[in-house]
Amino acid sequence: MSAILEVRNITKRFPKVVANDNVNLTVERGEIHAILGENGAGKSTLMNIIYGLYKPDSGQLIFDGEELNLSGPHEAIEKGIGMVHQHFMLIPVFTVAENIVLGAEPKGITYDRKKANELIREISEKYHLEIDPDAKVKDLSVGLQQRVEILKAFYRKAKLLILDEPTAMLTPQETQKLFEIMRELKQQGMSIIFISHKLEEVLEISDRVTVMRRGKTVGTLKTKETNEQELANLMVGREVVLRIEKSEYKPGDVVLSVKNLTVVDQQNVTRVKDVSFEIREGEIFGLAGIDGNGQLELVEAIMGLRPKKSGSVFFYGKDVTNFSTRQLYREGISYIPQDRQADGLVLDFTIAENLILREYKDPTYSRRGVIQYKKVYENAEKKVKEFDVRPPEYMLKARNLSGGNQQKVILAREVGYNPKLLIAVQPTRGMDVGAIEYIHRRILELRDKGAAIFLVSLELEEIMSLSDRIGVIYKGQLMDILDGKTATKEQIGLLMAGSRFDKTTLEAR
Amino acid sequence: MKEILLNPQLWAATLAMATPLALPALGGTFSERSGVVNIAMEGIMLIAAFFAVMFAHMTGNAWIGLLGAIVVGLIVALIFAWAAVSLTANQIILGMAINIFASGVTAYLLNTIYGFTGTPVDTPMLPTVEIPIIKDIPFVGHVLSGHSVIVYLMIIILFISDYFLFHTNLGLRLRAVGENPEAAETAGIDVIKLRYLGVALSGLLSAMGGAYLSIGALNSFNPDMTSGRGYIALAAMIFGKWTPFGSFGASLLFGFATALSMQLQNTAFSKNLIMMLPYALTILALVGIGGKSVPPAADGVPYTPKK
Amino acid sequence: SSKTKQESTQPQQTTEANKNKNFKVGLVTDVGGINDRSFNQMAYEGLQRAAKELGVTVNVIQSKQMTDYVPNLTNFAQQGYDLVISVGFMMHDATEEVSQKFPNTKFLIIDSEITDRPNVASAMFKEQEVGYLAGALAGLVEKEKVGKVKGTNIIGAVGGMQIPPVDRFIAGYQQGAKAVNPDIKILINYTNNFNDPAAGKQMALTQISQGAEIIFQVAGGTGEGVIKAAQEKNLYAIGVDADQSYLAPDNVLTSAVKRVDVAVYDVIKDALNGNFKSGIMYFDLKNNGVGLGKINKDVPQSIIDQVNQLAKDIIDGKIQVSDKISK
Amino acid sequence: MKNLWKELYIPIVAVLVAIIIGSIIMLATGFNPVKAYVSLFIGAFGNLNNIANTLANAVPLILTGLGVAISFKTGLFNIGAEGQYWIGAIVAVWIGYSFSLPWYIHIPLALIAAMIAGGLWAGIVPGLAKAYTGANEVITTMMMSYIAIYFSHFLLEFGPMMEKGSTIPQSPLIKDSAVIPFLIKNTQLSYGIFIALAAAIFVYWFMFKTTWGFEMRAVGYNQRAARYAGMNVPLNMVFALGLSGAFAGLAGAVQMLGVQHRLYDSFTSGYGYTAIVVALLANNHPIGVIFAAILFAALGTGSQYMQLNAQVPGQMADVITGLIVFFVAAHRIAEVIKDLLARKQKKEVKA
Ligand SMILES: Nc1ncnc2c1ncn2[C@@H]1O[C@H](COP(=O)(O)OP(=O)(O)OP(=O)(O)O)[C@@H](O)[C@H]1O
Ligand SMILES: Nc1ncnc2c1ncn2[C@@H]1O[C@H](COP(=O)(O)OP(=O)(O)OP(=O)(O)O)[C@@H](O)[C@H]1O
Ligand SMILES: [Mg+2]
Ligand SMILES: [Mg+2]
Repeated sequence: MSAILEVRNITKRFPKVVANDNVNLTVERGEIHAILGENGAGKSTLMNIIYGLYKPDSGQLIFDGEELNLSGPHEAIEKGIGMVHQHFMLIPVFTVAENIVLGAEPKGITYDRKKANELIREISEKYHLEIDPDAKVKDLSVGLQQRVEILKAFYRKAKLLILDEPTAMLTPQETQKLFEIMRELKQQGMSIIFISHKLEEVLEISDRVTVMRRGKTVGTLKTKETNEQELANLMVGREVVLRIEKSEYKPGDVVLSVKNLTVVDQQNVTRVKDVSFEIREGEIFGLAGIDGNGQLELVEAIMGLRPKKSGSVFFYGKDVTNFSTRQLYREGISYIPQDRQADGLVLDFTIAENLILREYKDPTYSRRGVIQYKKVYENAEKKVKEFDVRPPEYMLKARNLSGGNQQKVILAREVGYNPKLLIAVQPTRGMDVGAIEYIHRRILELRDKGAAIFLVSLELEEIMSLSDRIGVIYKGQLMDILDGKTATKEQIGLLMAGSRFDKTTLEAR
Repeated sequence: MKEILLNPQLWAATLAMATPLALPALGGTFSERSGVVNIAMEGIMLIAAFFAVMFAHMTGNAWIGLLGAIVVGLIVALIFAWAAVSLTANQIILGMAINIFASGVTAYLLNTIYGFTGTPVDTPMLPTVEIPIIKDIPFVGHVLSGHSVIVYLMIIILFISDYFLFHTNLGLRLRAVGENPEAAETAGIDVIKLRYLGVALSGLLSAMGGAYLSIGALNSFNPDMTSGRGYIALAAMIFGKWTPFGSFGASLLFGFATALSMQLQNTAFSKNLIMMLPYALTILALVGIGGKSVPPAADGVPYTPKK
Repeated sequence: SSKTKQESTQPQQTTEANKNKNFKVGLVTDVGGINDRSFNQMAYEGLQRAAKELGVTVNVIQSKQMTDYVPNLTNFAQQGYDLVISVGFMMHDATEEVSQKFPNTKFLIIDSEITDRPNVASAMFKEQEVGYLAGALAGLVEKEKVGKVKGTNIIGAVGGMQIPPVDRFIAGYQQGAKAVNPDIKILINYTNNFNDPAAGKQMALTQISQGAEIIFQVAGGTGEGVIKAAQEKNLYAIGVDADQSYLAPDNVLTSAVKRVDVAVYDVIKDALNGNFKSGIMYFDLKNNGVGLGKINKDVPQSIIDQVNQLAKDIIDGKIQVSDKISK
Repeated sequence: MKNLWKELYIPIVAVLVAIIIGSIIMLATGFNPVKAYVSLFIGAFGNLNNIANTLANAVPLILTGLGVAISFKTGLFNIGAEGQYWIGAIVAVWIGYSFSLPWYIHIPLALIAAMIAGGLWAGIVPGLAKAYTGANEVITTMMMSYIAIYFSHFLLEFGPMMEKGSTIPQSPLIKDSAVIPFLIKNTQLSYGIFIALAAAIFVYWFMFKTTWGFEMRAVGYNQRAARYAGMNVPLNMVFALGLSGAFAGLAGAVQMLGVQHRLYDSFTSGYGYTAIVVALLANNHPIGVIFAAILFAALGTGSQYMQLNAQVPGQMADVITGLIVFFVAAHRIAEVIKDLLARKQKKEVKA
């Protein structure tokens, strides 16, 4: 039997780069084929070509034995190609069902909501992906949104399913669940292309791996015959340090102290319930938890971005409960928000301007209300070099940077001023191993200089490898605080799911 | 005051003044739901108002006049769509350009075709409709019956619009395109085609609004006779949160305030202060109901298909 | 022989025609533009008639904004136009300014008084006089319950904006109606717009709902809606500026005609023949500068006679019509 | 050189297309397009006086355009510059005729008061409503615009600002001490042009060089990021709308003190609406506003002259203006034409 998909000599140029340079790839029937590559290696571009979104400049696609000449995604869908995009292709104000059936609604002129819901219930049962078809997508957690994306592909009865970084925003549990589904699909004979930056995931789920670097395919390996280090090296083209060495834990004074903090949202639903913890100098305090359990509300309340219902916050013993965001920054707090594009950057500002987005009123950069652009550019030049922002042109708009480099700009801004406390939410989301390595190194450097770090992440791996102490949050409550050295994945996983394996630890606190 | 509110003419005028706002406002709902801000509605109304008279007079049939107006309105809308959607030009500038053009071209045609005495007196008008039974109910009859047929068409279109936008597959797709064209495209939807559809519908309904002014309420064309209704319709649509019934409601509010200011002019107040009423009431209502209205996410943003 | 005759007369005609052709008249409209259904349009018609009948060269600039007035008048003057016409009181300041800079150019301004310039003529209309007759006619029709009127003894006037020419019409209307029918009630409304017939129609319907049976429109394009409303409700409207009886022969009671076209034509003719006179020229009932248009067939001769008598009295100075509206 | 051509050919082709289509229309209706366009150009730039009048017409457009650009740049859609212009004009004229002061106090006082008034008109109702109830500023500024115009009718039509003893609804003339003198005799160009240019430079400096401008732009581009960076978003919105209104108000004042010298009863000035197009054509850049305003002013003065010298009726001038603006916006039509030509060539080569 022939392969389900053959990619032959595909080339795709964009104005400034060759995104795909003579790419070849074969996906066999019923296999899970992983594709690895650094940010910007050309993975998504290739997938978009297979899905009919981009037209290749040259090359051929053979799908299911016939040559494809796609005029758009609708044809790809018709042929049986489904794709879950790296960036969600969802309409937040639509319901789950509307999102799923959009473009392939149940026959008729009228939108048949009943029928649509029924069809969705069917497939969601079949694949064990429960979801409420009438929920609005904007009210769903990221994990559930991911689920909607996957259901969208299933609904269209794909023979080949492309998953472009589906796990970037999933919790470990959700990832495992996705893998189960993928295995089941494989059993049923479906072919899957799986893209991820997480090597251990690739090793766990795939049959074969193709590695891309700078638009070219550098090789296809059998998963069983390779390992993390080999893949990482192949990807980056050099030796990569996968495990970062952490220096000794030497906690100092208490920097941040949160006492009995409770936060309710606009609908008066309690999001954070009576949370208390402390972070000390030279310490990384990791907050683990499944997405949507109050992490964001907690951080935003601390940062003065959200009203607190009760409780107080102290910074070096000073009551900062009612400080504004700006006042908190002035105290020496830095903040890397979760969503770099929506919260962290003004995409239409230059890199240089984004680097002073908080500090523009600082006497270093402005005098009597006039910004000293010479100083701003000097600073930018230095930071861009120091943090290896590529391309190193600070007059470029942030919009024109890749996501990884956008994150570096935020990092440069927040870490670059030597804060006393850094609050980092999901600092490495969607980044490749090289970039993650870099960011982690900077965070550890900061800790070693004596700063306190509050790390919020959905990646258990990240929390466990960096944190000195780990708090676990579930439904707005801090379940427990564990020692970073001794805590196990299972322990944390259970707490994240809401079961207190040891009540005494909690009460003793 | 009670006397004024009990005057059926107040309510009849409300409906009559609301109609040429509601039609383009409904049209704008379609266009903006598909992601295109159509300021050109003002100009399309004006052009349609002229051609409605021209075709009606030429053929002696007001219905053909209406049809002709709609065809011309569609043509202008499609030209706008071509530049705004296919060439991704700035929608506001384009709209303004069309409005300047419309004001000039209609006055020019009026002069060259009809001379100074204006459009012919024997231009037929669209019929008015007396609703059986209702027309004989004292107060209600005066308010609801006896309007131009376009008023009733508008009501029917209102329901169809709501149904179309929120209960049909095509409506779903149209809204998807205005919310997230990229997502729509990956779902296999032709974004460009649907945006053309949205703009075309706004052209069609604006044209009807224009025809209402020239051969519905009257049987003549006057230069600039739309007097900014296309713009106010846009405000009504925003006020109505981009929904058909909301747009209609806002148009009614505006029509009511205008009618009320007409009734109040002969009272002790300065007439010019009273004429502010429609505008002031609109602001008050907007602020009062917490006027937060969220436009379709991709409203006004040109989209270039990826391939 | 006919051939020779032609040959002999032609040169003479040509020189005459040349002389006229070399006489250049420029007309600057105010921002209302030629299609205002009011004085700009009438002035333009007078100009066209002069071009056709006198053979003078004419040209028009329609001002887009108020700041165009001075440049437009200046441009005509600079290009050697013999007579430059400003239409509307809004151009008063501009005409004053430009006429001072170009003392050799003659100017005519419509609807505004400029008295102290030897090169400026002002054409003023006694709209109040014809307004008076229209009002008297309406008052009598109400009083005697003529034709479609039921006798509510309420009449109305719908003005465009509250500007002097409009108010003069309405002032006369008020006085005329009161003079023949002291108990009559007169509703006065303004639409604040000269180009919104749809609003004019609703305004008229509003007056009708308040009992008005005859409505005088003084609102340019907006007024067409007033006439339409009267037609729909089968009552009466009174036209303005031009004879508007043709718009709805059954329902237009009469029209208060203001012969801006005649004024323009006459001044052009005078200027062409070297008879240009500066200062204010009044156009009134006496010199047929204003007058009633066609009177509706419903109106009995007795009423027409009474109105004609009033006209005579005004012409003879027995009745003085004020140009101010009384509250 | 080649690069410059690359930059310029698209707008140039766009204008050419507009000119060609305009020509077709003129030919079809019996006018000489060459004569028309020549007089359009001469009318706009043909001699010193015409240039002066063009610049004079550009002054209110620059100032209102700046106002609109400020609001657009900060993510707000102030389409009520027309009303703010009227309010500024009203206040400036009132101060102009009510007080007797030395000119160096009188003029600045009138200008500043007009700016404050325009700023409050936009900042108080639309600004606060937007910041605290989320009321859409498109509606509120538009409505406030109509209210301002009726307010001026109220003042002038037998109201408190009507000239005593006159029947004409206009204000008294402002005192000589409040008049901004003409720069070139026999034209409409006053020293107001320098105020407009200075304003453009000020706005450029303010928006791009000061911390306040930085904040306002940040809020405009990304409210959330601005809030996360510790900025006060509602305050910036109110201030942005206020500043926007202040420049529209200044436009009214400069026009009154420099050109009209009194307030007339009118429907609209039209500046507030043209300003929107001016700002957008300039991509909301203050310096670009100057050029976009001059383009529109040139089309305006030129089209008046075109009526005079090519006998093209005023309405046709609007038609052509509309076409030019349309094709400048739809400048990508140049690419379409290029593609068409290329395809044709290919076909020919094949054949
Ligand atoms: N729309 C576009 N226009 C221009 N260039 C693009 C566009 N999309 C992608 N590119 C270029 O193509 C390259 C490949 O991008 P692509 O998105 O395929 O990378 P990727 O491998 O998916 O990266 P990641 O792992 O971060 O998702 C990018 O580095 C970029 O230079
Ligand atoms: N629409 C576009 N137009 C021009 N350039 C683009 C466009 N989209 C992406 N690029 C370019 O592509 C490069 C990579 O973009 P991309 O979003 O794929 O980054 P990435 O490395 O995949 O980021 P992420 O970490 O978010 O996956 C950037 O350098 C950017 O300049
Ligand atoms: Mg990417
Ligand atoms: Mg990618």
